[in-house]
Amino acid sequence: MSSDLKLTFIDRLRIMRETRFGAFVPVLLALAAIWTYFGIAVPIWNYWGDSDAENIRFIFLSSRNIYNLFMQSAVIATLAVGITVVLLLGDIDLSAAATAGVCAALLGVLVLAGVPAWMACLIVMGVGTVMGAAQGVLVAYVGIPSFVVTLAGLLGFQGLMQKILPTGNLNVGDPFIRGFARVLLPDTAGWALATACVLAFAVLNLRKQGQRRQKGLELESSVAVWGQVAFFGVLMFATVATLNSYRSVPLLVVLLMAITALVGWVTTSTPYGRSIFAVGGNQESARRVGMNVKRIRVSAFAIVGLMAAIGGIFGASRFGSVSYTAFAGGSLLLESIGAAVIGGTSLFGGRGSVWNAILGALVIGSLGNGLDLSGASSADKLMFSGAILLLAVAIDAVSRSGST
Amino acid sequence: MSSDLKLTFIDRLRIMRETRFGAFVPVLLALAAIWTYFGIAVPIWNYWGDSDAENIRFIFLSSRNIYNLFMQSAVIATLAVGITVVLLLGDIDLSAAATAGVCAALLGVLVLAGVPAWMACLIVMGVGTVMGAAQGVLVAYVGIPSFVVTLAGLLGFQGLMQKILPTGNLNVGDPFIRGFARVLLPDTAGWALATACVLAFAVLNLRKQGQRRQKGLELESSVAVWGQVAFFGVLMFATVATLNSYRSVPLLVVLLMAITALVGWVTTSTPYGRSIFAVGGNQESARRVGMNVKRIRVSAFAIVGLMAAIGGIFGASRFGSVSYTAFAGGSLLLESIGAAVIGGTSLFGGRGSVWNAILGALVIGSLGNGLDLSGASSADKLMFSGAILLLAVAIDAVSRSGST
Amino acid sequence: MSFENKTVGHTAPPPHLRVSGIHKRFGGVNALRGVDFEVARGEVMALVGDNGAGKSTLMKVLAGAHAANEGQFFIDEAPVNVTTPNDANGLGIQIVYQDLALCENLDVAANLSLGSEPVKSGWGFLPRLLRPLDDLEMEVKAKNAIDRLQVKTLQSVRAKVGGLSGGQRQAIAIARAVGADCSVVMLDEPTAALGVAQTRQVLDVVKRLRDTGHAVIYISHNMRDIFEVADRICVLRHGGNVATWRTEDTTPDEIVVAMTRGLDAGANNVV
Amino acid sequence: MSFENKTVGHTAPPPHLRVSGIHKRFGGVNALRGVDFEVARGEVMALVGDNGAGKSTLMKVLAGAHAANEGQFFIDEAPVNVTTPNDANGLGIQIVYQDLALCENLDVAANLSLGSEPVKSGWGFLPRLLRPLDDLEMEVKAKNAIDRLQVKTLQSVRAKVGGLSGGQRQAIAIARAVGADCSVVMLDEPTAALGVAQTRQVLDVVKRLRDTGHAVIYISHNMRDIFEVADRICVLRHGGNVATWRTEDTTPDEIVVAMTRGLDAGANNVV
Amino acid sequence: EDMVALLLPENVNPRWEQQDAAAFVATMARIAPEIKVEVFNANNDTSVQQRQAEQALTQGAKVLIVIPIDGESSAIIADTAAEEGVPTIAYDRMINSLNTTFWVQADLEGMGYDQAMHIINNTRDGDTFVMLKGSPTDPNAAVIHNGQLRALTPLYESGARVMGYENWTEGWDPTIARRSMDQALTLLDNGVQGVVSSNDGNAGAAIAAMEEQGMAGTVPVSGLDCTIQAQQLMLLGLQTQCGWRPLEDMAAAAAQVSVRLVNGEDFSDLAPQTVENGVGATVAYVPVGSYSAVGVDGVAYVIANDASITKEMVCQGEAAETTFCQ
Ligand SMILES: Nc1ncnc2c1ncn2[C@@H]1O[C@H](COP(=O)(O)OP(=O)(O)OP(=O)(O)O)[C@@H](O)[C@H]1O
Ligand SMILES: Nc1ncnc2c1ncn2[C@@H]1O[C@H](COP(=O)(O)OP(=O)(O)OP(=O)(O)O)[C@@H](O)[C@H]1O
Ligand SMILES: [Mg+2]
Ligand SMILES: [Mg+2]
Repeated sequence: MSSDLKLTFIDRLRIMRETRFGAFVPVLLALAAIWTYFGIAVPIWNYWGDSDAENIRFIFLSSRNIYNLFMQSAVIATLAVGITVVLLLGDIDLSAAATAGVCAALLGVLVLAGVPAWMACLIVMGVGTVMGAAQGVLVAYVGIPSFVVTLAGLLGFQGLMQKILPTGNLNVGDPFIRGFARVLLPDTAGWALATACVLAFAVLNLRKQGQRRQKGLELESSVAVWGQVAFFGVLMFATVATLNSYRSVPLLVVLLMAITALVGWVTTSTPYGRSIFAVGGNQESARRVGMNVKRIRVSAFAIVGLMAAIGGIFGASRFGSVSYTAFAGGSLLLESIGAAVIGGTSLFGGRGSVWNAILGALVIGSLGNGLDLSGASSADKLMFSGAILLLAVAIDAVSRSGST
Repeated sequence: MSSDLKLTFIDRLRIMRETRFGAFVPVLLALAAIWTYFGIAVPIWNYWGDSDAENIRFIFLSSRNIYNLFMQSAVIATLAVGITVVLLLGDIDLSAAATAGVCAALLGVLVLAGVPAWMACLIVMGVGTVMGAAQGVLVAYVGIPSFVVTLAGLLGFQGLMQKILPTGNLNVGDPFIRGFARVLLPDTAGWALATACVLAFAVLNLRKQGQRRQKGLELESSVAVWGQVAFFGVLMFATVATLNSYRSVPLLVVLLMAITALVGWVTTSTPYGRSIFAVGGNQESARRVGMNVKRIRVSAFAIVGLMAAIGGIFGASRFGSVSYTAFAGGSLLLESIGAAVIGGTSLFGGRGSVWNAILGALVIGSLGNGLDLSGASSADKLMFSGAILLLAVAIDAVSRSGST
Repeated sequence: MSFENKTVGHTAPPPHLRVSGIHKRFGGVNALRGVDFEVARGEVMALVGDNGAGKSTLMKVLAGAHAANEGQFFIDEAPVNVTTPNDANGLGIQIVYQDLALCENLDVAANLSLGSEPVKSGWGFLPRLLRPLDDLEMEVKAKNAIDRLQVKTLQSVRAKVGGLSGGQRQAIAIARAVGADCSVVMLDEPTAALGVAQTRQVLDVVKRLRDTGHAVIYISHNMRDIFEVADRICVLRHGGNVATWRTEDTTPDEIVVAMTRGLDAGANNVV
Repeated sequence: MSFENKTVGHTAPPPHLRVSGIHKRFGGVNALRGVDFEVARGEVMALVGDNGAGKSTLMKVLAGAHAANEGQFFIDEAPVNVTTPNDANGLGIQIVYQDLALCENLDVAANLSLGSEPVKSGWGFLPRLLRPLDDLEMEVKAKNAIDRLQVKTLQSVRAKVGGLSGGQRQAIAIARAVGADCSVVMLDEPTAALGVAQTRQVLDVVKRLRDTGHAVIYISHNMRDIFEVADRICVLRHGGNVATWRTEDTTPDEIVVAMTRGLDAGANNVV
Repeated sequence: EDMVALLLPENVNPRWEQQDAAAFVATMARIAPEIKVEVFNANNDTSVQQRQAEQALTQGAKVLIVIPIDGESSAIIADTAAEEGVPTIAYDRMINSLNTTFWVQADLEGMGYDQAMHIINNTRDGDTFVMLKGSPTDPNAAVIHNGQLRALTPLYESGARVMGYENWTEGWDPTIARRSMDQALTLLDNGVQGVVSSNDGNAGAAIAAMEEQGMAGTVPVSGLDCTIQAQQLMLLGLQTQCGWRPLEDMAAAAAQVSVRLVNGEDFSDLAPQTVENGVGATVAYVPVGSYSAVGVDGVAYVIANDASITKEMVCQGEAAETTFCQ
């Protein structure tokens, strides 16, 4: 009996999704598609279309632009990581961007008032956490849908930000705060860091494989194990090489990766993270096995508040200023939620990952970055980014479709 | 055995929710709370606080302001009705306001180009339907989450609106279109309409009760039946009396009610509406009993597109102009979704009603209206409306909590 | 391995519904590997197998809820195409799913009519989907159906299904399937959650369906019930056919052995 | 009506878990109207009743999943407070819910450890919730538990529960409850979806639990299983007690009659 | 190939793309056809504007002409550009950075003053005003408002005019302006004799609200930008004033300075004045006048002086029936 029928491409995609690294595949494909388009197709098109051009300029893929892209996506990514955590629960947070705005505004005001910058950072992180947790309490204990609580939060925090910043904006010149976005790691430090990460990743993976063998558990194919290590290694070294070839690795990127790694580890590898997934998958089941669903919910909102505060600090650092439009009034909210969702995190809870949110943020960032390079009119850009967004997510959708 | 223990207030609320009219109770309570606050508490507060005031002015509850309130909430309500339909499916539509904007812009351009106004209205209703349906196709057939499709739609339609309105705004002076918001029913016609509605409601209810008795089905208590009729009657006559005492019933309000009644009837009393609830409750079950889930989804998005187009027409009529900020760029989107959710419609599908969306729109409208009357600063207003929003929905949440 | 010779031969009635070579894969899992199956009108075909043998998957394929990766369908030996539940409905196939497939947000009456809601007459100018529902008719139908299954604790057909007990839900799912107009009824562990009296009723319904010329497929782990109602018993194991027996030619023990260990260890008195 | 005299008297072992006067209302539905119930260590108490009698509701109240509107709880005759599943967990109460309560988005191993995940040692400085999971340990545990219940078709403990068959899921729910450290085990129709061999295993597990001094509550509609494992049988009807019998003093028929028609029509040889 | 980048703040107000950018590109094409111009639009999001500045620098822009969303958050743009040795021109709004090279501006405060004066001149003692202010988060709205207050505060204090109602308009959203006007009319029982509106969108909303009360055309209404919509309303006698800036002059000044900067030439002859900005830097400055267009004559002036607006564009719809258009 031919039980090994030929697998279609979509079957393969679907099987791949099940693996730990496979969940990255759709969003990576989307990213690759966008990069190919902006990085290769557009320049070639322009070159052939423009008789005056002397040579093709691959600006989008230049190391300088990649550096820009990372910096431009950092704030969205920070918020998206936080939002992913509440999305995993099946909740939503519409107030994250406004929270970031309030925290950034507060940071600016505090620094202006002479509070040491590091202490101001700690204070706003605390404030952000409390703002998130307060909304979490309303969701968990009063039972108001998170959409409404955070919509109210959005309104309230917008108002609060206007109170804190009566003129709507403020310069932030403090060197400590500006440092997050300005300080660059020395080239060698970047290489050392990358090497350390790759080594640690390889050792952990191989040790786990060894333990599995010892305990008689099913093994991952060694192709997969080595493939993962190789993939991770190539990614790390390529990133460091690219960034070094322009300036070098910025502190902001390192911090973002470290925070994401921490949140990622907490959500996937601790009892707490497990309970987030359990609540997202089946809240009633989670409650019945004795998990404190309410407390988990509050803590998840606290995390998104904290991440929003960090996003606010990063934003203040990168923008060198705090303004209402950059946070509360702008497109940051939809972009961060979009980043999480493009990463494949479900709005219905129980499925997703913070790493994918980072990739989703890169997708969103690449769109804006690439379109800005292309010089289209603003109406065209809007329409175009809508279309590309759809294409990017269609890959994910098709790889999952029919699995019901 | 004492099986009839005393029922707590929350128990009663919860039992009431189960009845057909009971679902209105929480949002009506919220509305009543807001009206009491702005209509009675604030004037009295101002009166005592202000030694110069000669007499208390209950402006919020004046018939003129109620008239304003209805007109101010009409566009939000129109969109909220449409959005409720997709929310019932468990989907979301972030593009509704942008669709309304595109339709309004197109309407303005068509009328300017000399197309007869009634035909322009039909055309934009068609266009809106197609825009909605196109997004529905992407959601249903390609399987992209509706959040992403409509986020892309939001971007794309914003761009489209800018293309249609290169100058950003346009006067709409056509008397036919302005007529929707300007024409008033004669006083007597208002009374006649109200009487006819109440009579029809009473007759239908009583006939149904008779048929139930005949077929041996469980009867509703006649208190409930007569209570409903009385409640509906009082509501209708009070509304007409209030509106007549200022000017009279505006055509816009009649149209909105008629459309809502139609959509309400379709969603609750036809096989199509049943299938919307079934898909929202359990998509897989609906598919398995042979419902064409994909087609239902597309049609629901078509409905929201159509309602958005109607909202666009109403908006153009009321504002006398079409501008980017009033539709695509403004707060219309979040307010309409908020209205639907405040009405008690679940974001997870399968629970809600379009009538509640109308009440939710009134809640949102009352907030803006009352705060504008109170003359607070814009930051205070934002914070205050967030707080009131929370309170309004907390009633609904508490009446449902613990039911799991 | 070829089992054709072990299934029922010429003496069996001509099959009404027949499938052959059904393969079904979920990602990397091969749930069905070339299954053949048939059922005739006026017969109760039992489908048994260990947990995870593929019974429910086969039912879902027959009902169009899953599309088979490979395989042919025949109704009265004419090839047909079944890829959606709608196709199966159109061919007169009704099914009670193991997981019931009810909508918890709707009431009992609505669930019982789901997908075939009665509409009021006299609105012929509207498309069927937009005619007014006849909800009184729905309630009457529901009440009768529930009464017939003796679910006495169900107070009202207007109660939401979300609040019902396991047995009450199962009764509703059964009532929905057997109430419809059809030629094939498939019941996937229909009595798992039912009480003694209700189980009795369901077995009676199954017999009545057989007597009225329906083709009935009955999945259960309860050997007693199976030997009471089934005419033939088809055993699945690891997603493949083991064999099909006439009920009168076999014993519960033999079936159990075939289910758990396959044919090699089982007896050989196969039809 | 007072049934106290009909329940087991002094000859019975002292109850480990006892509840009395439990009322539970859902909106307008009175699911439990003053139920008394008890179970001792080293005994299997069967709980039977028609569909919708209130068995599952009583179990959920005992497990803290529903808060009772009224009623007292006693553990070893000391009053305790049970309003959340956490309370029940703390008192050593484990339960298999009729609707299983699994998380479909998690894999088998994760579901088996849900709520009591093993963590790696050596991270004591962190709060327990934030220590690293020992997922290998989880997999080993899961594999052993599944093997014990003889669910042979389950290929991998890393498969998502969403893709499992009804029986496989039930096995996981059972494995989760009986694998935990506890004094009371409640099983709500645990074998409804299980195959013959697996049902056998579960009955053996139940007996083993009794022999190791656990208090076991067993809900089922299968009289044969009940008479095989139960020491006493408690009958519920319409949310109230009918009576409690010793298994050796009664017959399946008598129980069925008591379930469906109450005591008036039933026999009178109550303990 | 040299390139300069023009960074617009938003696309809601049509003037940036339609008038400023168009005039700038046209002037550049005339005076320095070899220099390419890239135009970006930030959709009112300061982080987007920063990104666009970075993209422009990546593409090799030699000069940035920035219309900042606000003066503070644009500082980093000038600073980043300076790190690359690229000069930054602040257009219309000042950039509060040490690295701002040149500023060309129309006097917004003065235009606010003109709006208020127009309303004052067309009302009598004791008349009641409604003030529809701009977006509370837009610094320019505050500048305009300050200008209005310069004219109005003395009269309010003396009781010559009465402040009946005032409200900010979040995001310049006409829906909100419309509601404000409704509420003002309700509160004051239609006792409104003048509407000091900060821009044309608010003016249009106010007029729609007054039409419903049959008051439109009897009350003076101010505006800003002189959009086509506003000019039509002025022809119909519904709006009475709008502030107009000679955007072409501004764009031309910016273009000329840009060319000098690209070529590394001195431009001090083009910018005789200097001002001190918010961080104490001295910035070369060219002020550009403004015009308060009133009534049909005002429309005629604007059409005559604004190359981006033609009579055909204004004479559409209802406005086509007016005597001006006939
Ligand atoms: N949607 C799915 N995704 C992945 N695997 C699946 C899916 N559905 C079924 N399977 C697998 O297919 C096999 C057969 O499942 P099926 O439900 O048909 O078993 P069954 O015979 O009905 O068992 P039971 O008696 O327990 O109901 C099982 O191993 C199961 O894990
Ligand atoms: N959440 C709920 N909301 C409303 N009614 C409920 C709810 N849960 C249970 N009920 C009602 O309470 C009664 C008892 O239900 P329960 O689930 O306890 O029955 P059961 O004895 O377990 O029946 P079965 O044998 O069918 O599982 C039923 O009539 C049911 O409709
Ligand atoms: Mg099955
Ligand atoms: Mg039960």
